Amino acid sequence: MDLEYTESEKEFRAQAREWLVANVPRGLKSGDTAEGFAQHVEWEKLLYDARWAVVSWPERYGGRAASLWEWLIFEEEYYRAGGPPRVTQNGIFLLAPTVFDFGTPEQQDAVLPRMAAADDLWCQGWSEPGAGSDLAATSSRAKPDPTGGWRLTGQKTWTTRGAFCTHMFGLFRTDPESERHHGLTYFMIPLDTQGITVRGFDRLDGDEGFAEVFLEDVHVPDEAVLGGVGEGWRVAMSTTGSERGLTLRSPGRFMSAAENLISLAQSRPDAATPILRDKIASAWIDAEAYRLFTLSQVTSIVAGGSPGAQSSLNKVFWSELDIRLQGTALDLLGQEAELDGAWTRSFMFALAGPIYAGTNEIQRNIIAERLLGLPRK
Amino acid sequence: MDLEYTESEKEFRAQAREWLVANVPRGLKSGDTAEGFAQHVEWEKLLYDARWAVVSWPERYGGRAASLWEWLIFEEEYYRAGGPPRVTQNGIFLLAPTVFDFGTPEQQDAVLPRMAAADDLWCQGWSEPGAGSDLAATSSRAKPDPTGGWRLTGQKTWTTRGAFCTHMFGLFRTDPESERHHGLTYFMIPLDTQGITVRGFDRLDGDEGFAEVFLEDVHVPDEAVLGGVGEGWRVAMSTTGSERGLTLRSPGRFMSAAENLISLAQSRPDAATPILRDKIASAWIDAEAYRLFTLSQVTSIVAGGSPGAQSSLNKVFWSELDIRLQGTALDLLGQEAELDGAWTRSFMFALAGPIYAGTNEIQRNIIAERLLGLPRK
Amino acid sequence: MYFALNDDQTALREGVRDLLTGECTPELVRGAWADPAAGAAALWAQLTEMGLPGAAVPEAQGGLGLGACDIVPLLEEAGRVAAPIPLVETAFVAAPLFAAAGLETELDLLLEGKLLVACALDGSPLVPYGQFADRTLISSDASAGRSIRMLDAVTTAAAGSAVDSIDATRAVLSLAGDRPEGVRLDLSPAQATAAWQRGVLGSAAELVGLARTLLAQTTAYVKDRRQFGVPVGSFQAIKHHLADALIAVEFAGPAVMRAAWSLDQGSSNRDRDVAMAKALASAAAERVAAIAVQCHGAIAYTTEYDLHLYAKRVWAGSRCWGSAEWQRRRVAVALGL
Amino acid sequence: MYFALNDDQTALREGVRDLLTGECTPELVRGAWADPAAGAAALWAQLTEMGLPGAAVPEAQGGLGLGACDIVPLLEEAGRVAAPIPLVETAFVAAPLFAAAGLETELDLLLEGKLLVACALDGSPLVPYGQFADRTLISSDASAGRSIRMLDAVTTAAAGSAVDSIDATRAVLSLAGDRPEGVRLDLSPAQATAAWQRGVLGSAAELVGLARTLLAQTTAYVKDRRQFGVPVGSFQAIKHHLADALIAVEFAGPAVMRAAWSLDQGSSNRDRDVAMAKALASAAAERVAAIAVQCHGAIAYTTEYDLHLYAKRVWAGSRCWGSAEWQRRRVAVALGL
Repeated sequence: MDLEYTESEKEFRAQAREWLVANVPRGLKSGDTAEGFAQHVEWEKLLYDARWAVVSWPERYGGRAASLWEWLIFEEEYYRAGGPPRVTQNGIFLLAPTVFDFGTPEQQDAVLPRMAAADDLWCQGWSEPGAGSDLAATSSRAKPDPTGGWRLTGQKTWTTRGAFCTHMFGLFRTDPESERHHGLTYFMIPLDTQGITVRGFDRLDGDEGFAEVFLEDVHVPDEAVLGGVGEGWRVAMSTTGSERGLTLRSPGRFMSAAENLISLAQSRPDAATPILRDKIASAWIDAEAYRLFTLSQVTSIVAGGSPGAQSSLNKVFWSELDIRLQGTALDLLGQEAELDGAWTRSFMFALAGPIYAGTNEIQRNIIAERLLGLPRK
Repeated sequence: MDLEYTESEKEFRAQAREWLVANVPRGLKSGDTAEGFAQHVEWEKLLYDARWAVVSWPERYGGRAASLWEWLIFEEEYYRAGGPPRVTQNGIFLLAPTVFDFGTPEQQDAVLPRMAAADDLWCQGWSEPGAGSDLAATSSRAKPDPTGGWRLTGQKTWTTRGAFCTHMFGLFRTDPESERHHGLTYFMIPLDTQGITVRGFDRLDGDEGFAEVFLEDVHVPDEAVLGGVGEGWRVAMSTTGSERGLTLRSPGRFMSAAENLISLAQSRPDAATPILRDKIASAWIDAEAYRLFTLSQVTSIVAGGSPGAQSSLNKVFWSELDIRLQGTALDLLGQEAELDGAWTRSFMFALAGPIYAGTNEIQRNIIAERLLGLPRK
Repeated sequence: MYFALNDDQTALREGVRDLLTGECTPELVRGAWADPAAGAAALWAQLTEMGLPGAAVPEAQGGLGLGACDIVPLLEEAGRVAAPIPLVETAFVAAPLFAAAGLETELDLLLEGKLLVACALDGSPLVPYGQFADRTLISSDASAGRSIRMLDAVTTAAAGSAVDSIDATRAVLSLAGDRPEGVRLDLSPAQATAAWQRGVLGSAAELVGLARTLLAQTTAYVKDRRQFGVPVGSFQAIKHHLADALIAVEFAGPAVMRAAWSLDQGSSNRDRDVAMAKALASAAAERVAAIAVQCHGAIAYTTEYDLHLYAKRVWAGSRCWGSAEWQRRRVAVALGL
Repeated sequence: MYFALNDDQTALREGVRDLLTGECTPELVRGAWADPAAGAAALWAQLTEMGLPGAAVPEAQGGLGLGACDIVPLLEEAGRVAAPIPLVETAFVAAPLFAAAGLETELDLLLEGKLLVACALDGSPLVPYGQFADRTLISSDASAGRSIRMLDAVTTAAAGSAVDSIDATRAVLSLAGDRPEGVRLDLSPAQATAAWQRGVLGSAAELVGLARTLLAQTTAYVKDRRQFGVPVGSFQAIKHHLADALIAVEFAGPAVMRAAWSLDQGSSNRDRDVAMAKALASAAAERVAAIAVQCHGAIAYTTEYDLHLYAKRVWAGSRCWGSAEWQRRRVAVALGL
């Protein structure tokens, strides 16, 4: 047991903190609106220029080759400084790990630096009408073009920030005879390719953050395939592993939210009843427990382990902790909770946590079947 | 809307209260021990002699032909006066409704008066080793005796108070070729019949309240069959309907428990933190909500309706309310909760609520499928 | 003992339900998001034809003379369709208050359907519907029977500023800083308290109606929607979510009706019963809204789908007129805790 | 940063686990129900051979000189087998206290495995294991560093009466009325507080161990048990219950280990960290016990089946050393709430 960071990690923290405190922008509009997205991209470029955009990546792609510990430290400092949600996250946290694992050196060189620099902005094309958490129900299809490359046709939906992004990754059925998770292939697609129509639509929290993406006989080159034809399911599972695991929700975010909740209570002593103080303490305890669980997980990963199905524990825990935490904030706000403010938006967004990246119902199945060994049927 | 009882109902309440306050015994041992059971039978006989044992039954069987409203009133008064749990309840509340519905006049005359008088003491033979809530998995069997009547062989278990009772009712497979809920027949069996062995065993709360009942080529006459050969499933479902419905858990029990919880809190002001006071208020509110729900249900039954699958709402609600209520009492008791006292025993017993009479998982399936119409598969 | 609506009550409820189902469609509610005043006016005109403004006003003063047991089912119907209108405030809180206080001008206008009323009864600076209401009732401690004051629209507008609710139909005004005095209503403490109780109860009824709609929409959705080759509603986890939702609604509903009875009877427990009703209704509506979102999945998140119209009304309204926790504290006090 | 046991700690833990798995069987625990003193003595003799009585005593004073990070995993192992013995009280609370207070006679006896210690540290009249303990530590406010007193067995027996715990192995004594003075230990407030913190933390570790066993037994049961023609564990509702149980345990475990680290480091947050550990451990154990009973069904209710040995230890112990709510309140205060 050693729960102290090294001197060099402390130095890394100090550097990150200093830069973030000086540079984190205030009052950006939501990154899920057109205007806010542009503001966020500007911020992401600033991050990149200072080499804070992708700290864990190799230096040649714009990173600092930071360790997992340093990445956790950076995330803590990022949220502590009030850094806004990353509009590049679907690329950096979902696509990039897959490109690192499955991409050719040429693909890595082509995709990663532009992603880090926020030159290419990636959205995910997982869901289709009629297939939400059921990725294997993909019906969008791709067929080989006789002159080379592929022809893609189909429809993706619930694509977060799809109306503002420049590129999309997603699964297409390359074997028309196949069913379920067989015969799928993972594609990376520039959204300005001929035949693609993107239609943004409004989200519950008022932002136009969703899009439908229609593909009609869209031509992409062979290099658009990531990880081999027909290998899409395996490749995608690797990405959803990232999505559910450590990378999407670092503990820093919830620790920061819990601290903000404590501040909110301190600013409203009359509203902070003993019952709410108990809930706030619970929220803080849970955020801290999530951090500690993550530290033990990272210890194991650094020693060569793999989180595997354990990441389902993370997903369920942080997503439900987030709802409790944000809901407690609304209770503190009382009638003011109905105003369209940061806490209420966060609450509504938190309700999506148990839905996206594999519903918590599916995660609990995974926990029971893969971690506890209960029978599938 | 009229939430007042009539003058005659009020008079009924006053009579019941007067008699109960004067006669309810104090300090009986648990009815699930041999010694306590004998004490309880004595009390049940006293109740019967005063015609309070089966108030809703016809007068010729020892009742008062009380209306459903009067029955609710009696139950409220019974628990308010601190009346002990009824060791006759499996007979009176589970078997009797079935005998009223399916019994021949001769069966009714033979069974009901002796049950009401606590001369015959009935236990239920539902569960078998390997079949708990899955009644259709019954493997105990009955075959016709060439000389008339039936020969029963098999094993029943989890039979509450089986070691102290005189009679048992349960399902047996009369068609050896049948599966699941086909080919079952409902039998009523004196436990002193040759070939029956009863073995009591201890229960979690320390009482020896369970029994296994072994049947080895036990002969019973044709009159032991209730509701027709091969009709057992339909007949049993009628009984489990009673078990889950209004009859097993009248609101009076929970209202009384909630009042006792309030008294406990008042007697321990230091322990009654704001959080516990909130939980106590919740418990009282839920008990009251259960009473009100029941009143609207009885209104509908009196008007000719049938609770049907609605009784699953009752079962889930009262059983989980009971756990919250008893658990809050333990929180009030603090470290003293570990003592083997009334509240702690009630808590442990309450944990059985979501298990017996059809687990709450099954009840929630029923609610979803029959009340909301969700697809079975 | 008869715990059900009588024939007249049932007929009235069905009449209002038919009207609202036909008129207060999701499209009308969406229209009210764009123009709350116009949406409310259109619907109010329809309800005025049925006499709803005067529902709680004595017949001698031109109303229908109905009691809480008659009106509460109608408010539940209004909740069911997320009626974008201060119906509780105008018809259930203000109308009998105007009658009691002898405010004839206001009463006449109200009965003619020409007056909508907003309330800031519980000391909050926020006034739902304040942006377009013709009168605003204001009190700092109505539950304890303190005085109630009334502002006209001009004074309210001058003293307040529009703020964004997550439910745009609520057209919330914020009365920051010093509040104008307004006109003090000539009421006994009991009348003021009763007005507060009607507001709490009406709000509870609307929340139960909203919860029923959220549950019905979700039930329909999970029967239809297929994932992994089967209807989503065939998964046990989804079944159990919806069973919990139904339980929450079914055990809140009777408590709301009982509180109506207690008000009509002037029961000594009416304050406790109203508090219990709101505590259960708020908790049930919040629970059902969360379950509805979860069972829908991503589609719950788009404003093109109707669900958010009802869910946001719950999130906006569940803490008004006393949150579940606040109301349970009232019950606890009534129980001697 | 390295959040895992080192090789020595792992080896020690495995040694203790092997011993306890072999020795502290359900049969031994059942035996302790019948004769708690004999059960405890039998097990204590085994653990003494491994040097456990002196685990937390400095090497200079004849102990193993281990820290909380070394010992807490062993206490979790003791919880896992429901060891019917005041191990936390004797080895983790009292032993280092005797060493610090210079109670050489008691320390020597304890190190030889001849002294078992009970605690009534949190002001309750109840003394678990008080019926057979050789010494009883007593304090009214140890968490705040108040004085700790010690009673010998004769004085304790004279002042107390045996009461029935739902877990008979705990042999609870009740000190009703005036308590004997006993011997006041010569301790600094910090030493007294540290003793309390070790008790809380040790209790949390045992609860996590109990929860792991309850979960493991239930998982095994639902894989095997068939209902409706399939294993019970294939039903989604059961899967989700057990997933929730695993989550509760997995997120409590690291918090307990971190509190051990905070004690060893003398962190300024150690009181908060210990409180958080116990809050999570109590809540997790209570949750898992309830889920275990529910997933077992009726068989959970018979004392012929082993489950109750572990579930009752949870119900008996989860509120000792501060309930989850009480500990959360300490955390809240530490957070400035």
